[in-house]
Amino acid sequence: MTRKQRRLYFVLLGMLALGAATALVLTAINDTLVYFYSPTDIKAKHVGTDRRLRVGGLVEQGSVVKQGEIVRFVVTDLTTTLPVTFKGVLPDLFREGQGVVAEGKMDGAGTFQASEVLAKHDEKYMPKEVTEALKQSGRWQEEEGKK
Amino acid sequence: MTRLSEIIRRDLRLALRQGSDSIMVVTFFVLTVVLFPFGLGPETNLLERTSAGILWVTALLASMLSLDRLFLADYEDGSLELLALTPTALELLVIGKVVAHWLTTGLPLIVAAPVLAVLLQMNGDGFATLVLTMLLGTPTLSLIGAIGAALVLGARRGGVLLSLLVLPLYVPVLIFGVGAIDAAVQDLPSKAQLLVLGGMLLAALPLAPWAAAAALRQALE
Amino acid sequence: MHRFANPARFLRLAAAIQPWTAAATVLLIGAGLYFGLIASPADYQQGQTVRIMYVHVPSAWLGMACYSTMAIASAMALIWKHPLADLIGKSAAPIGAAFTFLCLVTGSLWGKPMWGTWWAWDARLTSMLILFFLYLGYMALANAFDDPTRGAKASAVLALAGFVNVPVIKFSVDWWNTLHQPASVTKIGMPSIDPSMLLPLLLMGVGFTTFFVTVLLVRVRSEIMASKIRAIRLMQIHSTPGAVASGEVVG
Amino acid sequence: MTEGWPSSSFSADGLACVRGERVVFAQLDFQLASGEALLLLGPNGSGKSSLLRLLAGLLKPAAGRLSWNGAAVADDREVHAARIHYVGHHDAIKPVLTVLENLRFWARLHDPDSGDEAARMALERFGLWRLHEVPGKLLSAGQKRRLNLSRLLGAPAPVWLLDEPSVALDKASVKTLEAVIAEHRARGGMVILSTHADVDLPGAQALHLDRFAPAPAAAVEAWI
Amino acid sequence: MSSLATYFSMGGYASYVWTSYALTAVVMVGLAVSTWRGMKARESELKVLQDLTPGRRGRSKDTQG
Repeated sequence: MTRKQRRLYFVLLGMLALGAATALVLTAINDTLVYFYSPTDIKAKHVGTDRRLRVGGLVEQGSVVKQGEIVRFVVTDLTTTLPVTFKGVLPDLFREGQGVVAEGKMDGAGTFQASEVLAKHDEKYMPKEVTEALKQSGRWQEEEGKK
Repeated sequence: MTRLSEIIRRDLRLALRQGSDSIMVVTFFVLTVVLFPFGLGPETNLLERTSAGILWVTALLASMLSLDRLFLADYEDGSLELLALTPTALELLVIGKVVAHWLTTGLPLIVAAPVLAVLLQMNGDGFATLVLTMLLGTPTLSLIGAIGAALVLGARRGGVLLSLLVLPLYVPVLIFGVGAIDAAVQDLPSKAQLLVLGGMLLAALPLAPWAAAAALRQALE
Repeated sequence: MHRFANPARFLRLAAAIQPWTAAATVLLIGAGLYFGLIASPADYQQGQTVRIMYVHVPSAWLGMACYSTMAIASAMALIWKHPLADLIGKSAAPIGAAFTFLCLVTGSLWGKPMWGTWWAWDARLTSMLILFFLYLGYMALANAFDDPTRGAKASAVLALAGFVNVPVIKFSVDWWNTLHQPASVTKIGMPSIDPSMLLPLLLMGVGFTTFFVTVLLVRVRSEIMASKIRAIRLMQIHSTPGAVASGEVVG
Repeated sequence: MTEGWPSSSFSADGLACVRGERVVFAQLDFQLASGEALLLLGPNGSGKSSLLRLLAGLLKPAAGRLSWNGAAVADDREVHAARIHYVGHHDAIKPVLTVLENLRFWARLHDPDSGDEAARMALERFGLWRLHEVPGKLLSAGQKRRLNLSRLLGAPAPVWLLDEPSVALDKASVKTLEAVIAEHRARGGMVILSTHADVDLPGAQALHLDRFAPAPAAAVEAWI
Repeated sequence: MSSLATYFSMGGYASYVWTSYALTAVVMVGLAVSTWRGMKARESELKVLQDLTPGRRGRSKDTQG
């Protein structure tokens, strides 16, 4: 084998490794890597009470109940719902119908005890008047499903 | 290929006769991990939950500890010039040195990790995944580290600089290493994370020696 | 004598462009501030805090654009050995670091009222933070050698290694955690952002970019002069034998 | 080893070297044929070491070209590396390896087929065979230098690039080195050598590097 | 005046909005000033050196240009 051939061989080997690396990563992505779970995932997995995890979804319309410092609301992914309790100050962006990520644990009664609630805002930016005009003309579409 | 084995044998022999490096790395690993229960309190739940993270972060720091020696000794005594003048690809020699480095530092870490996992009360389901992630992850650390080690040759305060350069690049390995173990402990599939770790190793295998060899040539100019 | 391109041509070009970019910067940012702070409405959900976007988003753009500039300059420096490319890389780094820092801080100031936290270990935030560390590493490495050309070459290799790694880091933290909203302006044709808000954002974005170009040009000029100074010093050392001994070189 | 090297030529054409941001030398030419030697002369900083590193391939010339039998050396770095031996200022000796291990490593790296016999002959030639099991850390400066020089014989290469090889050597060892160089040239090898002390190279060409130093203004001009 | 006060209060988010803008201004102006100063310092240093170096007079227009 001449040096030129050997170099070509090395380059091909390197390309092969890179190709295989890409293939592996793509397979992994297809295996769905998720970080926070939807209420459906949680129902399906029967998560234990000792594990901290994150739940993401939308705050269900009309579900927010405030009792002093304690807030109760329901997170939905439009198929399954999960009741959440949280004690603390909510972010200003926390609204019904908006995306939310809660971190905490499940309790024995099937309620999610959040120790932290983060609002997830969408990529829409517009003045109030415009959204109202859109709503009146019926072209306004509420956020559907979770992000 | 004989040259590759020649340089691996020589570096292993050097490590064996000089001794200290492997033992120091493992000692650092063990000592630092043992510090965590003191810092976090002996609460079993907390230790169990954080064990994957603690082990991986500490292993990462430990493998970085010996990194600045990777090329420095050869650089200082003129061996590196002669290595660069060997009638073969410098990239191949870099691979040889990285292999030797991994055998003397990465492998002992992998052996020590399960023992420490027991001390940290890690769920038994995670042990196999822990070893597997470290088998896939620590060679990647050595490979990426080789780039950093080659870059800081001749720099002022090279050792500190090295950690600044290399640690940000270690983040992906850390994320997927810990992610895989956490998933395994929770009885979730960890295949995806392991695939990504393998992918990163495969990508680093050609790219890192190439970049490190380029850096070495710069250092010798 | 050898194939070094003439930096004098660059200096002439820079001098010609510079007043225009500087003027454009003042005008664009001035207009951007007017539209951003006064003439644009508040957001339907985020209220007045949306105005932070007009400095936050352009900072983020520039933080990433500077790194790309550095990586491209580094590749050119390594392939064609053009000394000007080294200087561009070295000059761009502090600007990029400054804007990445701004992006992180203004993001934090925006996140506190809106998300309810100063800092979240979210994908975007974390990858920006790592980008900031990459900048710090680059600058530290570029200045860690006694011979500035060696520093330039080493940091060029680092910039490229980092450039390969940035998508990997991005991908890994994306998987790791996600909270930040997707980009608003990338959907060509139908930005989900109202024109009244898009205008100040774009004005500021372009203004920040011309600011970057202006500062970069001045910094490169400065670096060219610095290397001239070193060259003259070196010439004095080597052309006057014994000068080193009598200590008269250090001027 | 016994048969000679094929007749070849090694030449430089318009070579320029920039170190840091300074032009060290420019427009440097030389031509060397089999059996010839080139002696590099010049004051400190005139670029003798830089030229040797450049010839070895450790440095890239800022301009000009190096050729071997008319073909550019830069085309194939590995082929060029196979035909040179470079002895620099550092001795590249590992303190924990024995003399023989040190030499054998470099010999086998240069030529994987090189045998123990060649290593033994090389060490004997430089008077180090009786120390072959002694670790490198116990060697004196002169012994280290001799060990480094014995690489020249451990694996053969036609071109020797020697940067002040006589440093730390006693008179007898310098004589040995001269004899080894003479034999190498007799077999058709080439030697390029820089020295302050006297190494006797009969019939060597001399290259005065200070004559290739650029005018002071030009040195700066390159950067302006 | 009260409309101005409402304007500066930024719907209650004054501290966040104004801090963001102030910080951006400080960093950008600081970057511009330090860059400009560094350039001027090197320019004058180079001038001094070139005036000291024989045969280099009259070339300083390059550096200004």
